[in-house]
Amino acid sequence: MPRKTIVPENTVDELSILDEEGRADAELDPKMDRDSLLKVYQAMVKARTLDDRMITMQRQGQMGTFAPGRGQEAAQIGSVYSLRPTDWFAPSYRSFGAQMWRGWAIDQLMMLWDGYFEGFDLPEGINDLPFSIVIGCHVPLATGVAMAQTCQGTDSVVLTNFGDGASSEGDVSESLNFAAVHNAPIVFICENNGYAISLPFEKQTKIKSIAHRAPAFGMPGMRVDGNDILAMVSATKEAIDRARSGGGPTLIEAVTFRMEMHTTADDPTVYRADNEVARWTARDPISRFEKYLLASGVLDASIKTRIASDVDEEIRLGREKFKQRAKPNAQEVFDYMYAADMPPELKAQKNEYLRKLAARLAGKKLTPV
Amino acid sequence: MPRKTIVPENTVDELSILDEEGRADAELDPKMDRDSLLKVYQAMVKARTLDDRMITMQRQGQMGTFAPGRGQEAAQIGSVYSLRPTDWFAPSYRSFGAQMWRGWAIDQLMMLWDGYFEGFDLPEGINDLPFSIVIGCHVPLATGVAMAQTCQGTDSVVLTNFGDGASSEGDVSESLNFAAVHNAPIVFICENNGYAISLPFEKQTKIKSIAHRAPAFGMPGMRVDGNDILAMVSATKEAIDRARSGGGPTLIEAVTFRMEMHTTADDPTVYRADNEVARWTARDPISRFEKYLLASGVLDASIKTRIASDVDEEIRLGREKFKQRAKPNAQEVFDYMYAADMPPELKAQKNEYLRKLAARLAGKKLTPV
Amino acid sequence: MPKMNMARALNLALKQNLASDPTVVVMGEDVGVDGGVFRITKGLLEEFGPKRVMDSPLAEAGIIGTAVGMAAAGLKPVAEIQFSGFTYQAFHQIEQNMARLHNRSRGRYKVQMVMRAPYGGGIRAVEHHSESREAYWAHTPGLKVVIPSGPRLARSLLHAAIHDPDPVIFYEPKAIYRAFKEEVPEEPEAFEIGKARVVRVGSDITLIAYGAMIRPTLEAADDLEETHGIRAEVIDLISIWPMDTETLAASVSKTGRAVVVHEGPRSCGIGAEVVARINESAFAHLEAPVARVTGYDIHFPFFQVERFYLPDSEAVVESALEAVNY
Amino acid sequence: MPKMNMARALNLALKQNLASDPTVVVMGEDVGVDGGVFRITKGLLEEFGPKRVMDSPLAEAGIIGTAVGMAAAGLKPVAEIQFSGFTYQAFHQIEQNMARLHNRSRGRYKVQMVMRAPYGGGIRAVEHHSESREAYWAHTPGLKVVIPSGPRLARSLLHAAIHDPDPVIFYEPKAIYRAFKEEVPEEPEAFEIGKARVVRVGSDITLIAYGAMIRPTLEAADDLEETHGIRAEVIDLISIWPMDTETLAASVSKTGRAVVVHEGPRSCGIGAEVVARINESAFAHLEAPVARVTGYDIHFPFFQVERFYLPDSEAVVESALEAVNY
Ligand SMILES: Cc1ncc(C[n+]2csc(CCOP(=O)(O)OP(=O)(O)O)c2C)c(N)n1
Ligand SMILES: Cc1ncc(C[n+]2csc(CCOP(=O)(O)OP(=O)(O)O)c2C)c(N)n1
Ligand SMILES: [Mg+2]
Ligand SMILES: [Mg+2]
Repeated sequence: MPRKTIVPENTVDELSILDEEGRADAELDPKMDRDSLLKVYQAMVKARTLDDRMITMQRQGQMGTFAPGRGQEAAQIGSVYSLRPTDWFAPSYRSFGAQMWRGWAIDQLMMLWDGYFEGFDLPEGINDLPFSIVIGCHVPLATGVAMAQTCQGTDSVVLTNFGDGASSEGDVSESLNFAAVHNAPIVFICENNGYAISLPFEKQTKIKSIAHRAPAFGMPGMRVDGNDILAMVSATKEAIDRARSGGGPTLIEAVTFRMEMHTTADDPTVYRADNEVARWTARDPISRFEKYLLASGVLDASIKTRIASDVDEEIRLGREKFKQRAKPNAQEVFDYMYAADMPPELKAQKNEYLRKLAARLAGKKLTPV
Repeated sequence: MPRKTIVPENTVDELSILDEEGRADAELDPKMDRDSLLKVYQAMVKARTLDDRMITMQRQGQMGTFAPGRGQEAAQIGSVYSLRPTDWFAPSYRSFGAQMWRGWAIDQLMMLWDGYFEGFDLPEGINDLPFSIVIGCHVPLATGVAMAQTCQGTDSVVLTNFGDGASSEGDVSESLNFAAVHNAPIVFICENNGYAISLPFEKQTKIKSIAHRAPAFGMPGMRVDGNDILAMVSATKEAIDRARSGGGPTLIEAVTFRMEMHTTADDPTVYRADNEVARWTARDPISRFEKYLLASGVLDASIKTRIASDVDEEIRLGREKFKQRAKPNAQEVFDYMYAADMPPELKAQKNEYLRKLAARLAGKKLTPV
Repeated sequence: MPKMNMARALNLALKQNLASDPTVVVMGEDVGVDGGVFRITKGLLEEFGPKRVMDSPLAEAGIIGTAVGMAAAGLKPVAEIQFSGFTYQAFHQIEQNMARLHNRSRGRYKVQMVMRAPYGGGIRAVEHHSESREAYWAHTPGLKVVIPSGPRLARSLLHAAIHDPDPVIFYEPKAIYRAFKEEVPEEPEAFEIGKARVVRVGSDITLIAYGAMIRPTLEAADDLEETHGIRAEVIDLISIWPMDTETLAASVSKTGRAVVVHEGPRSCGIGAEVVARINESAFAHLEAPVARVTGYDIHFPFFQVERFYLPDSEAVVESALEAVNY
Repeated sequence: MPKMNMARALNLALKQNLASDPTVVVMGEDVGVDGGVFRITKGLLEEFGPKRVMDSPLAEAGIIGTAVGMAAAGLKPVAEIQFSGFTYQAFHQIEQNMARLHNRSRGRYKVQMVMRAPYGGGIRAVEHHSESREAYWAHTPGLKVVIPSGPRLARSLLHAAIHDPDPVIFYEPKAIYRAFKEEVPEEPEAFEIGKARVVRVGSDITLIAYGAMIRPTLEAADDLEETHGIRAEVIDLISIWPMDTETLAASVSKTGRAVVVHEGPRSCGIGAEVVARINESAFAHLEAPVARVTGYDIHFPFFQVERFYLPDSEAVVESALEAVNY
């Protein structure tokens, strides 16, 4: 009868494997094979290099506003590492690295961020959703995909990522609840990069870790060092395996840092101090991983150079391809509106539009019909 | 570095004071004075009697569809017991008992549930919000009122109640987060009555207690026996005092049971077994309290009879008044739309409406203008 | 043919589609054990089990968002929102995912789903339970919006909506769930979404309505004929978007006059769109302004006075006479 | 008078109202330290402190819901939604509380608040960032909806919105935040919400627009005059609801012809309402169908092609010529 403290059924574990010097906890090290390690490393380097390249392009007027992922490479690639192609990935917009891992081509991503609708031609052979820029709104969708796997009796799982800011949206809470109630095979990854545009995490919520939301909705939670690729791989694999074997959803908080501006339209010096960025530079996910790889002999200076130049070449080719493809295609704005035949009024509007478009493209004045 | 379990800053306490035989935990008993005890008892009896009366009225076609509160009297009256008139109460729709405690007249409540807009004439002298039937949507509003208290430097607090079903709505999660971030003086009471219409709590969410949401958003939580008036008074007082003294929000889960149909339009036998209702009858908040009061000598058979007849008389009078007032007033449907002068097009619409109304009321055909 | 009310007809459409297509699923608040607060999903859980008929937690954005996800994964969800007044909780999911995912994915993911919701006044319900805001959806690209006016149509229209490869908003005029019966054939009937129906032929004026407003509109047509010798053509719009402009234009080109009737607020309502389309497609034939008999730009009143508020046959007759005598 | 762009003018209106009325508060995502993603709230946090200028968590329903609560408690919140495409997240709070609390409480609680949001295309933004859905709000009883078309008007209109005792939706045409400057007097100017403005007098046709569309519409009027000798009257609607029917009717009664221009989707858009009102109030004077030059019933295209999509002066000229030659 008296007063006593009660705890929820699920707990939250904190996980970190690599320290800042690149030393791994021997027991927890997932002991990935050499090829896998190098593949992951290369993917991380590629994500960062592409970021840098696109910022430059944006500054030169060759790219639209976009959201760089610098600092979040481990969180992202670690997340999708253990997914099968037939699994589903429902990314947020800041997911370059993860998308490339899943098979999105560089030119495709460039098309997307430079405002070409063709950028959303989804890669064949994988089940990825196109991202929406609307914060949190893809999370119920991902949950529905997962619920459908149960209805359909597949063993596919869904993984979705979103930001610390997104965690405040009702959509995310509703999804955690739906997923738990339906025991849906889904992994929620909150990439807590410390900021939602200008709002620091401390003002986004009063709690110390978004992972604490997990037991509040009925699933295990993990707070993972998101700049530690080994921890990200381990944690996500555990969650994916659990989901696949009928164990239901997991919420993982990947603690990381947005080292760049929010988007290229943003000036972070207005709202955060340089020393905060510097502090996180010491925890850089790539250099930590590099130290680990160097120490274990998987990486050496020459491999590193080769990877860097392979990545450069890949991006150069991607950019070439992008440049070739980057022709505004104003004809198609009515396409894909409906899967069924276009209703008559929309056909009429399309004709109206195409007629005007033709005149505009020809530099002619419109003449009344 | 290794893996370890982490816990949130805030904890959840479970509280119960009265057992089913009406015996109180001596240490936890809030030791209310005799007058207060009787006042609370009478309010609980009044709530239940009004419920019964209105169900009968509804069955006789004298009342609209409404949501009875039988079984939740302790949760409701215990919640508002420690509020000051200048505090704010933002009720859900199933809050008869609490509303009467706050000063809502019986005829007023009857007007409201019988579809008269006048039913929302708010009582003077207290800061209550009119409830909205939309689940959860009043909770951000209550949170905003609380945030305003901080901006304005008052020492008023806000209390809002909502159901177990409401806890699934994004609005509620968003509100918990806003309240915690802004350290708003608010008490959230989730009256977990086991059902949201037909959906049992076990299908609403996978967690055992809604109170576990509290630490997930950064506030203390309590799981309280909602059929135990002493526990409800104690828990709410503690939360109200904390809020008033700058300690921020609290989430209380009042564990109770909806002993009647969801609304008079609902047939609960479709979805729940009689023995579940019987189990909860044994935990009836009024009979438990009665046993306590009888044992402590505060109540005896004659006082009980007097209270019952006082309540009957009060309800009889309220119903008389309601019958007198219950005249459809179709004239006013355009009123209160805007605080400023009605815009011309709305005036024109109002004239159109009034002209048609006059013809209808006079039983005449409309004639073109 | 068995006679049944609209509630039963809708239930039949759901049952037959669940039976014939294993990818059809039904979800929403209280749709399972309870069979829905209006009993439209009655018996479905028992017959098809909890993987096909899912009781959802109380969260409309969650319901629509997860339904879109299910559709992306190849299911055909029929999601119920308990009252149309609560679709706003899901507005963002409707606009940002339901209406867009097919487009955003450049055709990769179809959103073959239906959002059902009862709408409209007339059942003495509390605040938020009597609204008609179909215009929100007609203004939202990517959706289709349909509304039946009786049992037989309801069955074929819901059948068509479930079979439509695009997301369909299916609003059910709750006032007539059980108001009358019609013969409904056992076998599903086809219906082409996008087509209006001339439900009464006339030559003097065109009356345009849909949903529960069809009945007062037909009454008005009777009255116009009997009392005033005016022969009104009545069009049941059925498909709110796409809207069958052709049928509207053909009728008004013939009659030269029109009245449009709906329950929802007047400003930017369906009536405005009907007026605009008639203006665009039959201007030369118009002999009087197209009149709107609609709800007003105010909140739906509390139920004691709703009968004074809702458009009735008298109001339609009045506007029609004004148009004829213009 | 200092010259300033619309962004600065809006900032000035906020600053002056925060200074003159201690109950005015500003809230929203990134409105504090960052000064807003469009810098409309720049410097306000520094000047008025965190109790008056509040950075909100990322949750639009939370922002609008708590703002309504603050209004009920006597504050006058000016809530920013970062882009109008995210107002849908708050749709239910807008419809169910912001638009209704005054009514629901029978006048006890005023909802004196403003919801500001940038809307419309033209800045090469990503999906969801270019929409114009003011019609949703015009169809929602209980709100007022206003849209400025330039710096000086923006300042007076925002001032009026903050002073209005009712909830006001204030949409800011983001394409012209910094597109041009105007002289804006230091002292606040009054503006009566509900009034349209004749911004160019003409006799042959009425062109009706608002927001960013005023500029191409004025260009069209120039072109019509210079190239075709047609004298167009241009009306800046400004107040979307209430809508100044009187000014529209007076103009069209004179000119007999009209074109309405907006960015949002055509079906059930503001254009439909304008057509309906002209039809109702000036039918006898109409010599041609009222034309709509609007966005189409599709999602706003990705930015590489938005310039082909948005209504331009050419399209207005074309429709005007069609009307004149009807
Ligand atoms: C519903 C919604 N509200 C606001 C925005 C504007 N916005 C874009 S990104 C962003 C911050 C997102 O923060 P977070 O979720 O932490 O993700 P991050 O950008 O850090 O990856 C905001 C507010 C949006 N896109 N969608
Ligand atoms: C947003 C919304 N969705 C659905 C409904 C329909 N509805 C009315 S009451 C109710 C169940 C509410 O359950 P709970 O929150 O537990 O409160 P209780 O009725 O048990 O007091 C539902 C689904 C509603 N009123 N509002
Ligand atoms: Mg972030
Ligand atoms: Mg309940």
